[in-house]
Amino acid sequence: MKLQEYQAKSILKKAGIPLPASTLATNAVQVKRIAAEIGYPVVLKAQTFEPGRGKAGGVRIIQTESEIENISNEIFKLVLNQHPVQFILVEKAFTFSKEYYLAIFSDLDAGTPVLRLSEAGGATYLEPDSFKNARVVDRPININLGLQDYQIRGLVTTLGIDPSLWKQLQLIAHKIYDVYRHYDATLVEINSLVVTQQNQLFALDTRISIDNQSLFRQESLSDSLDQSYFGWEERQALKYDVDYHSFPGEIGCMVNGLGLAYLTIDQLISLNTLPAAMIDIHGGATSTSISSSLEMLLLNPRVKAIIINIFGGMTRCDETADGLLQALDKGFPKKPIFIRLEGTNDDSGLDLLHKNENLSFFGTTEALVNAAVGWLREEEE
Amino acid sequence: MKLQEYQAKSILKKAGIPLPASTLATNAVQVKRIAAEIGYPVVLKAQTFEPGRGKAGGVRIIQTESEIENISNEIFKLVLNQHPVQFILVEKAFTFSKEYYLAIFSDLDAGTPVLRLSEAGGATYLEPDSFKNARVVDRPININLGLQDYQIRGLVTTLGIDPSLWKQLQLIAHKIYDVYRHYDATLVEINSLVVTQQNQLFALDTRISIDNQSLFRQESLSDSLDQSYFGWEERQALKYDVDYHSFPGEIGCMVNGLGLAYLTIDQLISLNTLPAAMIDIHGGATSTSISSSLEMLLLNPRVKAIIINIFGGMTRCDETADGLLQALDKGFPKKPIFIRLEGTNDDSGLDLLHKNENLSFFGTTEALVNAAVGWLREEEE
Amino acid sequence: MSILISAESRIMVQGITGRRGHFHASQMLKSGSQIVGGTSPGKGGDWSHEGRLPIFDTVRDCVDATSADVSVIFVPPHSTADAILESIDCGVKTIISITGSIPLQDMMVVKSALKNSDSILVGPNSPGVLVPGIANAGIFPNDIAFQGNVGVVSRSGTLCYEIVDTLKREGIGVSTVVGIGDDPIIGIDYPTCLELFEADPHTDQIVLIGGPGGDSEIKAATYIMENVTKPVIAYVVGESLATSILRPFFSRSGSLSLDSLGKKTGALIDASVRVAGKLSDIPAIIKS
Amino acid sequence: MSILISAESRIMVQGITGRRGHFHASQMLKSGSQIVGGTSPGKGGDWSHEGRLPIFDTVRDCVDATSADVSVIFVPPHSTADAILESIDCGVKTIISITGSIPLQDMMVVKSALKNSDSILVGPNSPGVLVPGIANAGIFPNDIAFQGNVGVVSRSGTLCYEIVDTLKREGIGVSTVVGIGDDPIIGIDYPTCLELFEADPHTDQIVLIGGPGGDSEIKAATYIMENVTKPVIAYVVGESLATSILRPFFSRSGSLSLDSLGKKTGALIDASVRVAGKLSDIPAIIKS
Repeated sequence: MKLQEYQAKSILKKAGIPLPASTLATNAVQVKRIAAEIGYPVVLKAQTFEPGRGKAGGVRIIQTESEIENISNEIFKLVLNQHPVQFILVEKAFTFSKEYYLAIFSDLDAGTPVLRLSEAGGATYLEPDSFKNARVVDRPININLGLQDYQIRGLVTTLGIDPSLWKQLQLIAHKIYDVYRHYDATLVEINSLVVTQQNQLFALDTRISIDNQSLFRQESLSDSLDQSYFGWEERQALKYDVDYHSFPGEIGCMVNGLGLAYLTIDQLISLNTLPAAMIDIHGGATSTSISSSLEMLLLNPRVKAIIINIFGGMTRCDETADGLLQALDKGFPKKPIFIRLEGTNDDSGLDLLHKNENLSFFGTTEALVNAAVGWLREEEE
Repeated sequence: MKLQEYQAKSILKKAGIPLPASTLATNAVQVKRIAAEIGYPVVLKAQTFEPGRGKAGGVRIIQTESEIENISNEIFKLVLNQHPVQFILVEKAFTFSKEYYLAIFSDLDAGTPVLRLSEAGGATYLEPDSFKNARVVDRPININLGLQDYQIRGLVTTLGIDPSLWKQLQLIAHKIYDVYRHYDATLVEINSLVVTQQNQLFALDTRISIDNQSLFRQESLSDSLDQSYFGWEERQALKYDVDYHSFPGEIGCMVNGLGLAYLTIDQLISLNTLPAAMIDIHGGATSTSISSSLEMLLLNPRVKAIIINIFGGMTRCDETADGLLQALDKGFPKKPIFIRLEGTNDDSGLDLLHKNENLSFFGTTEALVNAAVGWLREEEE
Repeated sequence: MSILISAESRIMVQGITGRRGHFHASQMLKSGSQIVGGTSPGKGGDWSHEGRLPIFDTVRDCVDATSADVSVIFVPPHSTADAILESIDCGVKTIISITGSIPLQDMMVVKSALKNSDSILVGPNSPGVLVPGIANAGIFPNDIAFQGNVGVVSRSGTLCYEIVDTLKREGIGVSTVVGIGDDPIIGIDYPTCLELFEADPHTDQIVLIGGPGGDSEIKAATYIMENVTKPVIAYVVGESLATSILRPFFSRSGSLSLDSLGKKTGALIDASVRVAGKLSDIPAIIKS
Repeated sequence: MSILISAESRIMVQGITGRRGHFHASQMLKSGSQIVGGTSPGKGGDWSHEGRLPIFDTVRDCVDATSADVSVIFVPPHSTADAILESIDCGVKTIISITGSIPLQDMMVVKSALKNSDSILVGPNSPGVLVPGIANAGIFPNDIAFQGNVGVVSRSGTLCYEIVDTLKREGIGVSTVVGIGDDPIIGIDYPTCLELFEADPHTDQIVLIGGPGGDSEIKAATYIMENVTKPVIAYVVGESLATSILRPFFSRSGSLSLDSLGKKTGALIDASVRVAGKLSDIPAIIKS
């Protein structure tokens, strides 16, 4: 889960990292008042999860009060990838002599945190290309030992950073590592870390992502999970702990496990067809989450046919059948359902379902997908 | 460094460990007022570092207001090992059904923290005998992994503690481990941890010791270092980072290193003589700390003769000589000084000292100590 | 005859009284696996499964009493790292975490602890290790496979079932099926499994199932090129030509990921691995 | 010929521009030790000791440039653990911490890290390792000893000097002198040193100097009984009969400690170690 810029900054500020003064605003009048408090020049920053904020005109430097309301209103009118801008962060504008990039991120292949320092100020770990042509130094961290001073020294000496900045940089590195650990982050990024004319380090921009699997123990962050930002299906998916993906096709899919999801999509694509939605109920789903998942597909007007592809290990086929019947009994729109149900307790699961007229049964993924696509083709003709 | 009971309790309270209400008092009137606030019965506890507080009458349960002032005054009149009682902790008295001992302590031989749970409520790690006849379970903790839940489960199941108490005990164990780590403790002890009639765990008494070598980074504790409790020599020793020990003899000793301290004492004892004081200046001492150490011996009225036994490795003999001359030039009382100065830069050190008339020089520890004791014997006759 | 577990393995279940742990312990018993007991803190001393399996409070107690050397973990995600560390501390040789979705930093702690131990972790988010006729140490559907000489290793659990089921339909038996798990940070990886299969006299061919995300299939390809002499057949799901069409639609909150087109199949082909275009092509390649 | 360091050892100094590090690096140079460089973060690229020793910012840089395999540490106590961890991370084989009084929990972290490495730590609070004529990797006074066949191991630094000085006066040479350090938590212990001396062809007899506190001398006695064939002579300071007189006077703030009377000498005598009543008795026992 990515945090909004203002959320990330509030966490880093609490951790004692030097940041420019900033306050969140929801309308142009607020923006003007805050700018007056902070003092010009200020930077207005649209708060959004969408990429391309800068190019779209969502980040503007304002020198004088005269232009601020107009520009604020321009920013509030921006719609990025269908999401309107709701908040602007008003921030003190800074002049600086040099900028660096400093981050802790999770290296999933190695299974360790990594400390990165680079001369590519403003880059982001999420876009590897942004480090092109800049010197980058990484240090893996043994999570059981924690970040050590000598590792930070290794970075600053390799990049030839002036010794007068080491102590500050060391302190900031330890603090972002503490934030990384404390908040179960996968990324804590300062981009960029700037050197002011007074030889002070300041964190100009920041980015924090949190491990979704750890949210249960990050109570202080649960409010940050900005659900208003998601559609109904995405909120349902979060609620029932399933994975939901929306695509521009007409067949809704429900599978158990990422592998089956890919396999089903691969088979659809080999027939030049896209799914409308892909729901992964994961291993060991309960009948409630299965029922809710089918409900999402039945209620989705774009979905004309439904593929259910379950190979149960921990997912019990009798429980799956039970969940499916719960949704089917609710009187939602009827749609043809192509189902493959195999694995743990499949006999009793199939017994439960066999009388339902909307369902047709298949033995393999290939047969299942072929039949669904075949039906769709006939409908279209 | 041991903390006083009230200091330890304030740390544990801040860490969220359930403790009976308590407040510190410096006179009988305060005691009475606090007791009224807390509600009877209360326990009055003399605050002292000395052992034998209970036997001396320093811990008293008070049932009613009528007796509290008299008993408070009795406690304030106590003198334990020459230290008068200055503070009383007034604490809510508790009834409980069962008591346990729970602690984290440093196992120096193994080089790990250890979690201990025992049925010997009220025991202390500092007195191994106090665990006799009680079941004790220890678990070494890998400090780089930290305390794990399964280790706590291992303790509670081995002692057969009721599962309804596990969650509370787990939480308290994690919290005292956090205190142990955060404050660089060598011991965090809850003795005893009691089970109330409501099946709640409470920490009735506690003991915390801090690693002296870590005090430099424990700023919040530096006030706790109750210097009023120490004599002038002990405070000087803390200031100049030397080790000071007082004994009932008449020869003051200054050595570099624990080994030489023992060797010198052994040799004195073999001649049926005790030192008056033993100052270990450690390796690499500066001339200032050497000068201050000699000053302590010159000013100590019990010291009739001085032994200086230096075998310099990191301690440079020229620097030692320099420090000694600084003290000798200050016009303090003159005393015969028996010195052995060998090792790094001994030639230049001896050159500096050779003209001083108070000094006589020796080549070995044995010769040095023998001469000093011989002189003392002659004086006494 | 098999890798990771054998006929001598003594299998325990951590979380044996939970809904899933209890059910799958029954399934394992049905499959004839040698289950020796399980843990459920607070219920030590009781028996489960009609008195067939003793319950212990701790892994230490269970190992001491039963000499268990394989543990299958069904405890909830928030206490899985603790359960793994407990088994490592007790010297359990093969630790299989069925539970997935474990906090990433918990897994980093576990990985670091594993390095300094003799234990092997399979998973998390693994379907287990299956040696047909010997043991189903996990959640494989029963009777999904029969004994043979093909070793299977897969990140995805459901694809594990798919391929083994497909092989069975085509009359191909398997030596061992290992689901290494599809969580972002896992224990045993492809190279170690390949090393074990290479050394196993009852494995003649190896099937490797991959998927998008991470670079573990690339590492596998490198390892195969340098160390594996037995024929390897691979199938990488989600890497079909047209997958790139889907890129713009991938959700913020979901866990689907995408690779550069053909990156992994390309590396495997370079390592002389025969790559199946479809999962259902694998039996024919094995027989060829 | 020696243990822990040899004529091939390439010695570096961590903290080479500090007051103590600089002085003792000079002393080491005078003694003919093969010093190859040192570290002082921020001064990398400079030279010290009249241009004889290159300075580096990090141990990694120093090891890469000089192939140093022994490091002698003189940095302040608060950064010593970091310095040791840095050397472990760079694969330095023998790490000697002259600095003492290191926070106890820092040393616990270091001990745990050492277990998972191939490095050996001598100290903290060690006088170093002395191989007369070859290297003085530490702070031993120069010319304190000459080459011979007696190995010396001691917790106390000053007693190390005392005994080696005494041996020299009596014409006895030493193979290696190891000060294992007198901090509460240390790296290499008596048993490991004894094992190395036992295996060293140039060591014929071993002198072990002990003191009060801890139980390391007891462990040494057990190890000697089971593993050491060479004659061992021991002296345990502070364990004379009358020491018990002193018990009531020991200070709260100081670090003197007391053992039960004769506990350690008793254990050593049981292990057939010849125990000297006085330090000055040792040469006669060696010669007997």
